[in-house]
Amino acid sequence: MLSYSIKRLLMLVPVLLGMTIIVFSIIHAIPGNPAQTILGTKATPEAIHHLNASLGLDKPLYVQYFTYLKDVLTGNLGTSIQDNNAIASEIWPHLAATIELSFAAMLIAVIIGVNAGIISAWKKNSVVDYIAMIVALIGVSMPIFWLGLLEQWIFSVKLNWLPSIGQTDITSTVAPITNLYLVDTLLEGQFGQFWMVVRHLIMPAVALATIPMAIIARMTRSSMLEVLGSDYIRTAKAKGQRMGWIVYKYALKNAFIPILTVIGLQTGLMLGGAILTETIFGWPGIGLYVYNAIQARDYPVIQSGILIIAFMFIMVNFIVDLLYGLIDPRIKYR
Amino acid sequence: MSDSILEVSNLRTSFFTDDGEVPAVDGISFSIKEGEILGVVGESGCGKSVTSLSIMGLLPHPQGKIVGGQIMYEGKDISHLKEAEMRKLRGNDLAMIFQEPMTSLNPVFTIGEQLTEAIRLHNHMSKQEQNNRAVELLKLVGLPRATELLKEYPHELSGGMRQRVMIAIAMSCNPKVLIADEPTTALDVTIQAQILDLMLKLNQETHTAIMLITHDLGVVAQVCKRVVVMYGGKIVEEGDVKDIFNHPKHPYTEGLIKSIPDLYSKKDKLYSIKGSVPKPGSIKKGCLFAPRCDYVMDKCKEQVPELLGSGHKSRCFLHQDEA
Amino acid sequence: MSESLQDSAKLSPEKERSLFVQGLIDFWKQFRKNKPAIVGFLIVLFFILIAIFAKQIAPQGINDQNIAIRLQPPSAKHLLGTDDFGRDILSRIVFGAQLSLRVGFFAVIGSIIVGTFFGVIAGYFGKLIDTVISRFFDILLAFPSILLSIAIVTILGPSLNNALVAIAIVNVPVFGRLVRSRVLTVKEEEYIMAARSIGMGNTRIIMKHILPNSFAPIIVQGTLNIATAILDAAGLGFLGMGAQPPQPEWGTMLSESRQYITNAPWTVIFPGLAIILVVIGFNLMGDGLRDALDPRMKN
Amino acid sequence: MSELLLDVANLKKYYPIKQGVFNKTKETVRAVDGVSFKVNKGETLGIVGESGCGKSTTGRMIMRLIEPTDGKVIFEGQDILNLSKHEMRKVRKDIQMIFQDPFASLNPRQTVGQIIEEPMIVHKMGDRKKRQARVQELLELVGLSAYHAKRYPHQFSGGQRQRIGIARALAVEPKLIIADEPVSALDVSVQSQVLNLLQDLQKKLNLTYIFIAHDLSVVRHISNRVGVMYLGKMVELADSETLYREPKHPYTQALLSAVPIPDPENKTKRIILSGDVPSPAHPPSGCPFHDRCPVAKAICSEEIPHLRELADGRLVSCHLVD
Repeated sequence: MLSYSIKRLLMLVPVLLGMTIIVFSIIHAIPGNPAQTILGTKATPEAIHHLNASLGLDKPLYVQYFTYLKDVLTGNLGTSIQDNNAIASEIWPHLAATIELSFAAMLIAVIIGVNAGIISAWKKNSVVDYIAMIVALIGVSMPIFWLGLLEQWIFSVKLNWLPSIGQTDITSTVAPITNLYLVDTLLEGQFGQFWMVVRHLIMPAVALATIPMAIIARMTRSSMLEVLGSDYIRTAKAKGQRMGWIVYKYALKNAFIPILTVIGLQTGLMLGGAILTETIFGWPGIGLYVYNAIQARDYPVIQSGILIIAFMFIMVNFIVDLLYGLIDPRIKYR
Repeated sequence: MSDSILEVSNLRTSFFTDDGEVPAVDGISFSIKEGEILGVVGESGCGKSVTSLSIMGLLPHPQGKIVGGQIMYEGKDISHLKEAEMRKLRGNDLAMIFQEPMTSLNPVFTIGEQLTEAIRLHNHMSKQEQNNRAVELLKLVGLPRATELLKEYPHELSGGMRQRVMIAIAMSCNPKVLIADEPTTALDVTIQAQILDLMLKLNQETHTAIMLITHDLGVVAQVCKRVVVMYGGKIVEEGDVKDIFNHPKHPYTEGLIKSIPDLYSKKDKLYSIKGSVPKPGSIKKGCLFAPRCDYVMDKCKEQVPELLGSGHKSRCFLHQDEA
Repeated sequence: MSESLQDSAKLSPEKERSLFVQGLIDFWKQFRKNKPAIVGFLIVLFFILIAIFAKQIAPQGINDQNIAIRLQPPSAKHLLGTDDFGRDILSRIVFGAQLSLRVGFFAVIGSIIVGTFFGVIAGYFGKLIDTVISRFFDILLAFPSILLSIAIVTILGPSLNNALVAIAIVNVPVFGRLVRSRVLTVKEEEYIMAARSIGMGNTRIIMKHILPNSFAPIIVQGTLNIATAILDAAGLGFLGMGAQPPQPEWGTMLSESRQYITNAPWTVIFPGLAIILVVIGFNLMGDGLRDALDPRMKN
Repeated sequence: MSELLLDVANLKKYYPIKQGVFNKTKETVRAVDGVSFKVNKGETLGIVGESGCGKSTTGRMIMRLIEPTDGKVIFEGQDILNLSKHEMRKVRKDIQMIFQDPFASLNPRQTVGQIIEEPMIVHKMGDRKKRQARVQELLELVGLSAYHAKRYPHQFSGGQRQRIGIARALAVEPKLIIADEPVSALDVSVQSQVLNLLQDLQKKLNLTYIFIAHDLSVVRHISNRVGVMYLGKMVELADSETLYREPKHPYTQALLSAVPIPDPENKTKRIILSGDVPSPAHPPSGCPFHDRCPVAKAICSEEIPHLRELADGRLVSCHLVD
């Protein structure tokens, strides 16, 4: 198991390096003069020269890359062009907001998706199955930015049930400890504020959860159906075991291996989807941070945002790989 | 026939597919006596496995269905029993082992978990008692290192060992009938000999009746007392193993026996049955074997013969008058 | 079995081609049984026809503006209402179908061609070349797809065509991996062993044996990916990184009119419905194709 | 009859098992470990053994579908292991293979005609017309009909597919055919049809067979000489009459006695071996069979026995046989 984990960890190295190369090239692959592109056509030659120097764009490419790599490894993500702040110092609150949102969304997606898939497979071709699968089909086909807009229109504008925008009410602030607001409000014992944060979280989390939930439900169903048709399930039935027990205790563990893969992949999709959701709901996460940077052509921020999200995605998949080892006893011997 | 523990009469099982109803088992009757070993022989698609799944109530749902006949277990018809009732019999009175030992055990649970589960289902025992019983069972089926084995996963075991574990699971509640569906087909010859030996031993020691389903006439000849030969969802011949091998009545049985190469003497040319096994439902009229039969007569193509005879029965017009 | 063969097999050489047709008919029979797939197929067909005959169908031009009638609710004259420039939303959605389908088809075809090429090479030749290609796929797949598209569009500049290119690039590893694993499976089949034992060369084995047997999953995945490509293109459009106004791309339309959702919800609802409908169509069709083409279902 | 066609000498296939963080070769699986035998023109050599004994690997190495780790394969006087890819292709015309699984060994997307014609295209034999005429001829030779050429494999039964596989192998007029479990996937009633066909073809076309199978009765029926393999090694090789009448190696004896005989009167005492075949990654010291051998002596665990010729001409690898 340990050897397996170390091996997986070592396999991450080329992927992480490749990732930095791609992120690094975002600035350098821009046709023409990057500084010109960043500053726009009205920029003075001095300003361009200055930016070139400050970004190190006047040095040979490989030197620039290694400088960049060294910076990233030492936690230096560069400075924002908009406000000249060090990106590393301002990125955590954004990241925390995205983690909170994604985590909530994934929780919704897994709990509902897995159960819907199990019941669909168990009661194959029943009304429940049909309804679940139609809902799932609509879910995978959903443009989540559209769903977000409709949610806002119905639940905020028309019904006035939920706040339409932001992570907190404008009038109240949460004193940041970890910057994960749900945790912070609980740590401070501010249950009213906790509830306020939850209310803000519901709509974006549901919007973000839609596609993964649908995909997980479909995957669970097909994976479950395959397991339920296997020889060892027949063995369990031949023992005289109850179907409910077979499904939840016995088959789920087998079926969960491909489901886990999907959950890992969907986490990445969600981190990407966050850019749409956060834009719509004004959620101050890393997606909105990147979106604003794109609008302002703040390339160092774009780079760093993408780097952080991709890094998180890789780490999630790494954890998923390790979880395989826990579920599947055969994996240790591979 | 009062000592028969399981009596199947006129059982018909069909599969309902997109192309309509396909009869897989078409009116078969046989019985298993207490403590005997009955062989059911036939080639692929003859309905022998479907018969066993029908008895166990394990037909694939919803395609497979028993559409007629009775399965009497200890005098009670179990062919349309409620699932909850059937569960009490399964694994307890009726147990089953399958062809593929590699896939019949759940890969993500230990041998111990899977074995004690079977024990726990039909008995009230403490954890310790369950464990003791599991160890006892593993010893019964001739597996060494029983205590350690309980903590191992199926992939750490060889095919032969897994089949022994499957037998241990099946024997866990001292079943009255053990249905073994091609239990040695996936195994090598020397391992097959071990497993057959074990099954004979268990039959003698525990008096569990065994219904041995196989395509291998050699296995039947060595293990069984009585034999049922199936072809196209019907029983074509039934009788004592010696009668069947020495004086086969049905041309199909005769052809099967003649087409096996002999281990001890070399024949110049093998006998072979012409054509191939028909798809279920493809022959609508007459004896199903007629298109492949060397002795085919006109009426074979029109009418289906009855299974007739006393003791040694056959379903062939050549032997109808012997009844 | 053999009898039925003899009955139907008295074929003359001219009828040789009809066996291929027979294959298509068999496929269609499988596909037809799947009602959801037919629904999907009809939805897709519907949008394709709309895109082809957009000029004839659309009541008005793409950019016929009339401020006097801005943000009007659906009426007999404007079935789906008008937007803030007084443009007919129905007409814009009809023309938008051209853009969305174009992005979907061409992005996916691009990724299939490139992905298949690398996938076959990696899967068939293995060793170092496989490691290099697979690692490269891993790196591309390490980015959430929409994020990578954004990164690429950031480099190329925002436009519908660049969005198309970005989506195509992002999907290359999807097909690359699919084809690679398919090749690895097919390579181990006995008929490939048989082909090698005959003395057949690599190119012939790949072209004649491996590719034809890898086709079905590519088509299935391709259909499903058209759905996600359309969604991603709309998402990029919504973020201002895809089609640019006044192009009637559905995502772009949503982004233009999102501020009017309170007083003119139709400006948001209908473009979104168009997206979801066409995406459902491709998803249903892809699922149906999978069921019909799945080799495990055969025999 | 006794003209030498194929001489296999000390053939080996080792697979390294890589493990751990740095993919170090921790152990070696000796799938085939020094197998030698000769095949004469016109005869059938049977190779039997249980799964994992290396019999299929041996067959595939002769065709270089798997590259041997070591050894010689001398076909008609030349060592084909030294041939270049191009030269090897020519040899492939002379050696053909029939596979086990009649469902997997035919490309499902080709017609039967294309399948049978393909080897001729690869070896540039004749023009299209001649090839198609030959396809028809071959189909009839294996007991199918000319019109079957336009059908797809899935329209045939298992036995018929195996006939197609045989026709494909015959298309290039090979001298040697390696048949790897050609009947084990077939029903009993169909199996004998295919065996008879193989025998008829051998007489008609003067073919040489290497017949690899696990079914001892089938091998006996078709072979002139039989080799028994265990754990990557040949343990006994003899004339089939001699071998089956009086097996010398304890493994051969056990193997033969384990075969269920389709005769209820048969009361031969069976030798039941204990345990499983050891993993080829950890073969026992000395004789590979000694840990399961009912008559093993001390020497068996110490020294590896070599295949040696006995007075009656058979080859046995056992310390205890004279």
